[in-house]
Amino acid sequence: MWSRRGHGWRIAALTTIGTAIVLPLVVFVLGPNMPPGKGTPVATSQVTDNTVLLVVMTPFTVFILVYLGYALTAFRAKPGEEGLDGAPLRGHFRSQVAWLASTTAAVLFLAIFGTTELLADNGAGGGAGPNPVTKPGGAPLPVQVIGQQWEFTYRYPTYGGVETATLVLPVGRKIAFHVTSLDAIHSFWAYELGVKADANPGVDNIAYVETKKISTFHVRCAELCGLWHGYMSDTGHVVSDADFASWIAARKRQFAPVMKYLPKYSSSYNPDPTFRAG
Amino acid sequence: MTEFAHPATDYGVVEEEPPALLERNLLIGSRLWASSLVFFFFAFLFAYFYLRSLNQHGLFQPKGVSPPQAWGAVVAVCLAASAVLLSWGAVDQRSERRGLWRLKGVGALALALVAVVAQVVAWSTLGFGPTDGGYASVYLGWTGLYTIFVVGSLYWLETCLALSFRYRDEPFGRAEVEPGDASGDDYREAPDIRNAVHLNTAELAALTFTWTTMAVIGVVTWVVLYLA
Amino acid sequence: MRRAIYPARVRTKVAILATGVAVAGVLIGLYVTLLATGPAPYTPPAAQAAEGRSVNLTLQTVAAVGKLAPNENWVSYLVREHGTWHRSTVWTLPANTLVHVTIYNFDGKSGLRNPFLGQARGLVGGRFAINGKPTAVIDPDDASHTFAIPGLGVIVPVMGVADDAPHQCDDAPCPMETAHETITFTFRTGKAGHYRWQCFVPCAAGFVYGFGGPMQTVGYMDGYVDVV
Amino acid sequence: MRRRRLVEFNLLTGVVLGIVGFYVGWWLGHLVKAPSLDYFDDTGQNDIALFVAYFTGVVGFLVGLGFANYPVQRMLGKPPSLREKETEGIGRYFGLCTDHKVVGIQYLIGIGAFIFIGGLNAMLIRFELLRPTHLAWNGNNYLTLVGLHGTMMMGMMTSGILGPFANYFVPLMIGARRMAFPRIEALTFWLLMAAGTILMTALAFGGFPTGWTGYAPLSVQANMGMDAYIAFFALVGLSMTLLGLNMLATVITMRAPGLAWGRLPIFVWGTVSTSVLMLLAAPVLISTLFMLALDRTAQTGFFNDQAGGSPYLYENLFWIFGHPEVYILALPGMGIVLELLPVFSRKPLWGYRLAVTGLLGITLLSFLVWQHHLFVSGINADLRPFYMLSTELISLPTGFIFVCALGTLWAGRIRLTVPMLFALAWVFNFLIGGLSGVFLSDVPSDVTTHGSFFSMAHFHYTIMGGLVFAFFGAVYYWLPKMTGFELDERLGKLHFWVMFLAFNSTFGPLLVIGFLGMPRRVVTYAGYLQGANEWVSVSAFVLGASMLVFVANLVWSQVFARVPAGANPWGSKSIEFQLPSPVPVHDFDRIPTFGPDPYPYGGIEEAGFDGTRPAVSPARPTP
Repeated sequence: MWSRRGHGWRIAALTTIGTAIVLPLVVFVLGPNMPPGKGTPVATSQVTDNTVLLVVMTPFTVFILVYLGYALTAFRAKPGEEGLDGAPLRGHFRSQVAWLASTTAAVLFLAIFGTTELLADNGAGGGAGPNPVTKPGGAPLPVQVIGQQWEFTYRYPTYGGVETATLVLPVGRKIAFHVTSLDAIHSFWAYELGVKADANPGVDNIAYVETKKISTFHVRCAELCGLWHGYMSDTGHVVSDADFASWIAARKRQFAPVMKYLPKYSSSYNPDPTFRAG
Repeated sequence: MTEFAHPATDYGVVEEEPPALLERNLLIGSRLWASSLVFFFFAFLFAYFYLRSLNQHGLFQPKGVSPPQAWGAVVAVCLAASAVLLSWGAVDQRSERRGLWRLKGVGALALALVAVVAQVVAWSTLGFGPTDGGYASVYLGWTGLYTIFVVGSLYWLETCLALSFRYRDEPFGRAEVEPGDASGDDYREAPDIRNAVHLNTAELAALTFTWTTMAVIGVVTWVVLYLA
Repeated sequence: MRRAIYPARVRTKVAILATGVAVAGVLIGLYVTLLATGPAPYTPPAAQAAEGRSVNLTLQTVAAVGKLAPNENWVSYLVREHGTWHRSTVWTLPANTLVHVTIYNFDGKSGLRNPFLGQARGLVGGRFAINGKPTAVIDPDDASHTFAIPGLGVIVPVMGVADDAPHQCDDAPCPMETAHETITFTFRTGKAGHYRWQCFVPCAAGFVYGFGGPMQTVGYMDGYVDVV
Repeated sequence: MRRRRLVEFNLLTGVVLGIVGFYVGWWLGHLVKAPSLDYFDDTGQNDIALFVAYFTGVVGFLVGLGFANYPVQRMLGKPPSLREKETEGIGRYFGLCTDHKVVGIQYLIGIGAFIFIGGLNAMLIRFELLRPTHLAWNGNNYLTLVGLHGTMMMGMMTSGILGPFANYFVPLMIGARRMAFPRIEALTFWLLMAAGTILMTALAFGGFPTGWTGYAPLSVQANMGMDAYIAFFALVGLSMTLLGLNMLATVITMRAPGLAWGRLPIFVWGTVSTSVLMLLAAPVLISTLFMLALDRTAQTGFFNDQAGGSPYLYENLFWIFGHPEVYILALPGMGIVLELLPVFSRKPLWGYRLAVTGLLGITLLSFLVWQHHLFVSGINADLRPFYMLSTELISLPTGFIFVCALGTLWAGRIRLTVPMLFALAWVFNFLIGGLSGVFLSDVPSDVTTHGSFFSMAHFHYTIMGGLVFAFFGAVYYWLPKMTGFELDERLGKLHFWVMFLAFNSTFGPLLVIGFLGMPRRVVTYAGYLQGANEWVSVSAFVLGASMLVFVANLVWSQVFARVPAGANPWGSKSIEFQLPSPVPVHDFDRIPTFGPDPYPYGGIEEAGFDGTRPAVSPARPTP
C-alpha cells in the first residue's frame, strides 16, 4: 500500500504535468479561436477575456480531473475489502485553507480583470443603458437599432434620420448603437462585432464598438420575442467610407418617399396603440 | 434485521410524541410564514419604488391620481387596532381569562372586517382606474393581494374563535377531545391536542405573531401608498 | 420463482403493463399529431404571361374571419382557390418565378407602429397599385395590413378601407360588392427556401400593442412561403 | 376497516370535481362585466374567465381529494379529530394521505410522469432542430414546446428531490415520525399535480410563446395559453413556499434527542438551505405573476412602458425569484452527492463544516446576484461590476462542495455501485457547468454567451448534469428502501453509461454551438451549424432512450422480479438503513437518540444514532 503522502505528491506532480501540457494548448491553440473572433477591437478583447478565463480555470480543472481519475484508480476497494471501511478522516485544515485561498485569489482576480476590461472597453460591446459609465473619445457615429415584431430596422440620425432595413457601417469608425424597441423585448446581437444589447420599449440602450476591417457580420435577435423570433436574423456589412457614402446616398433616394412620414429621430418611440389595440 | 412483508404496528410499543410539539410547530411555522409574507409584499414595495424612480414618460402618477386618504387611514388604523386587540386577547387566554379573550377576539375580527369593507369601498370610489399609470397599478395590485391575505388570516382567527366558543364551558386544562390525527398522523395518538384549550392557546400564540406581521405590513402599505 | 407460484398474477401484470404502454403510445401519437397540425398548404395555379412563367396569388383580408376559423373574431388573410375563399396561410411557390399578387382588403385602417414599413420594397418595378394607381408609399395611418416576406425582402403596405365607406363587409368571406381596396403587385421568388410571411400592422384588436392573437398565430396574419 | 361510502374522497372524485369546478368557474368568469373589459369581444378570449376557471377547478380538485374537510370542521370549531380516510392498502396513494412515506412515493411517481412529458417535449424540440429551417411543428407549437419543456422542468424539478426524498427521508434522518404539518405536506404534492395538468391545458388555449421566463410585454400580448403558464407557476410557487416552510419547521422542531444542528446528515442541510430559498423566493414569484395576471386581465400597466410601467420591473422581479430558483435546483443535488459519497467511499464526510458553510453561503449569495441575467439589458449598467463580483463569489461556496466531495474520496475504499457512479458523474458534470458559468458571469464574455445556446447548455449542465444525475443517484440508493425491492444492477449500469455519455455528447457540443453564435429558442439557424445540430439531436434521442432503460429497470425490478432488498443493501450507517425495508408505517417504535457522528465510517463503533435505544424494538411481533 502506498503512503498517503505519496498519493499527494503523485497528484501534485500529475496536476503540474497536466497543466504544463494543457496550458500552452489553451493559450496558443484554443484561445485565439475563442469566439467571437477578432472582427473588432471589442470582439478581440472578448477573445482575450475568454482566453484569460480559460487560463485561470485550467489548473483547477486539471487538478479536479486528475484527482478524480487518481482516486478512482488508487482508492478503489480491492477484492476482499468489501466489508472494510476507509480511513476515518474528517478534514484537513491546511488543504482546506489552501483551497479557499487559491479559489478566492482566482475569483478576485477574475472580478477585477473583468471590471477593468468592462470599463476599458466602454461596456465591452454589451448594452450599457442610456447613460454609459465610460464613453469612447471622439464622436462615434450614432446608429439606431429599432427592434419590432419581427424585424430590425436601422436609423442614421446624422444622415437626415434615414431609416433602412439593412445595417451597413463604415470601416474604421467608432459606432454607438442606440438600441430600442417598439413592442416586446428583443436583443440586438451582432455576433462578429462582439455586440449584444437588449432592445426594450422606451429605453435607449447604448453599445459601443469600433469597426476594424471590411467584413460581413450576422445579426440575430437573442431574446425570445414571439412567433418569428427564430426568423429575426439579418446580415450586416462593414464597408469602406466611399462605399458607405454611396450606399447611404442611395438609401436616402430610395426611402425619400417615406421620409416625410417618419417620426422625428428620438432615443425611443411611443407609437400607438399604447394599450390594447381597438 | 427482521424483514416485514407488511409493515405493521404494535401500538403498545409505539412511543408518544412529546406533548409540547404541536405548540412549537405552530410557533415556528407562524414565524416562517411571516417571513414569507414579508417577501410577498417585498415584490410590491420593489415595484413601487422601481416604477417611481423610472417614472416612464412621466406616467407613474399623473395629475389627479391620488388615493382615497380617508379610507386608507381607516384600513390602517383598524388593522393595527385589531392586531393590538388580538395580542391582548392572547395574554388573557394564557392567564385563563378565556371569556375576555373571546370578547377581544370577536373585536379583532370585527375590526379587520371593517378594514376589508373599507378597502372595498375605497376601490369602488377610486378616482382612477387600472390603466392610469404605474402608481395606479401598484395601488390596485398591492391592496388587492393584501386584502386576499387579510381574508385568509381572518379565516384562521375565525377557527380559533369557533374552537374557543365550542369548548367555552370546559375548565382550563381538561376539555378532552377524541384522539385522532390532528397532527396529521393516523397511526398514533396525539396527546398534544387531546386538550382543546391547550390547542387554542398554542394556535393563538402563533396567530398573534402572523396577525401582527400582517398589521405591520398593512401599516407599511399605508405609509408607502398613501403618505409617501 | 414467483412466476411458478403466481402465473395468473404475472399475466395480469403483463396485461396491465401492455395496456399502459398502449395508452401512453396512443396519447403520445395524438400529442405529436396535434403539434404537427397546421393550415394545409396552398399552391396557386401557374399562369402564362408575357414575361414567362408566373403564378397568380389572390388574397383577401377580412376584419373577422368568422366561421372559417376557430377564432371567429380574429383578423385573417384568405386565399381564393377555384373561385372559393378559404383560410390558408401556407403557400407553395415555384423558385425564380414572378408572382402576381392581388389583395382585396375589406378591413379598416389600423396604422403602422413603424411608418418606415409603409413604403413598398422588393417589388418588380418598385411600386404597387392601389385600385390600379401605382404607389410607392402610403400614409402609415392608412395602413390596414402589410404583406411582408422579410426573407425575400418583400414588403407591401395594404391600404385600409375608410371608416365611412358605404357597404362595409360584415361576414367573411367578403363579397366583392362590399367596400374594399384592391392592391396588386408583382415580386420575384428567389432561390428555393422556407420563408415566413407576416403582417407588420398592429391589427390584432384587443391585444397589447395590437400584436397578439392573430398577429402571433400561423393561419391568420402569419404563414409560411415554401419556395420550391 | 371502516364503512365504505358511496362517494369517497380520492383522486377520482378530485378529478371529477376539478372538471366541474373548471366549467363552473368558466361560466362565472363570463359574468364579469366592466367597461374596461370590452376588449374581450375583439380578442375572443376571456382571460378572467380562464383564471376563475383554473381557480375553481383547483378548489374542486382539492375538495374532491378531501382537503376541505379539515378546514370546514375547524370553522365549526371542532378540534381536529376525525379520521377521514383509509389507512391501508394501495388506495392511500390515490388521495390525501399524510404519511410522509406515502407522500414521498406519490411525489416520485407524479413528478416522474410530468418530467417524462417535459423530456418528450425536449425530444420534439431536438427533432425540429435537425434542419436549419422549419421542419415539423407549426410555428406556434414549436415555441409552445420550448415553453412547456422549460416551464414543466423548472416547475417540477424544484421539488424533484425535496418532494420524493426529503419528504420520505428527512423525518427518518432526524428521528421524527412525520413532518411538522402533514396536511400541508400532502397539499404541496396535490397542488403540483393540479399545476402540471393546468400547464398542459395551455395547448388547448393556443399555447404560449415566452419560454419559462415569461418576459413581459410579450407575455401580456400572448394568447390565453399564457394564463396556464401563470396559473402553473403560481401554484408551483405556492407549493414551494409551503414545502419549504414545512421542511424548515420539521427540522427546527422535530429533531430527535441528541441531534444537534452540527450532527445532521448533510442531505438534511441541503434540504434546509433549499427550503430557505423556497420559503423566501417563491413568494416573490407569486406576487410577480399576480401583477402579470392583472396586466393581462384588468389592464394595469405594471410592465407596460407606455403606461407608466416597465418591462424592466418584470425582469428584475422574475430574477429576484429566478436566481434563487436555480439554486433551489442545485442545492438538493449537492446534498445528495455529499450524502452518497461517504457511503460508497466508506469514509466520513470530509470537511463537514466546510460543506455546511458552502450550502449556506450559496443560499445567502443567491439573493444578491440576480442582475447577472441582465448584463446586456441596459438595466443599472453601472452596477455590473458588483453583480460580476457577487456572481463569481458564488464559486467559493460551490468550491467548498467540490473540495468536500473530493476529500471524501481520499484514501477511501471506493465501491462503484450505480448510485456512486451517478454521484461521481455529478462531480464531473457540475464541474463543467460551473466552469461554463464563469464565462456567463464575466460581463465581456457574457456579451457573446448571453441568450445563446451556450447559456442553455450551461444550465443544462448544472440542472440536468447536476440535479438529475443526483436525482437518479438518490433513486438507485433509496428506492430499495422505499419499496423493499432491489433495482437491477446491470440495467442500472447500462442506464448510467448511456445517460452519462449521451448527456455529455448532447450538451458539450451545445456549448460550442452557442459560442459559434446560435441564440436560444430559435427554430432556424445558420446552415453551417446543421452538422453539429444533427449530432446533438441524435445524442439527445439516445439520452431520451436512456430514460426508457430506467423505466424498463423500474418496471422489471419492481413489478416482475421483485427481489427483496434487505434492510441495508449498501452497508450504509445512516439511520434509515437501520430500519426494515420498506420502512414500517410508524417509522420507529421509539424515537431514537443520536450520537455525535452522522458518518461513523472507518472503525468507530458507535452508530449514527445511539445504539442504546434502538429505533426498532428487538421484540417486535411479526404479523
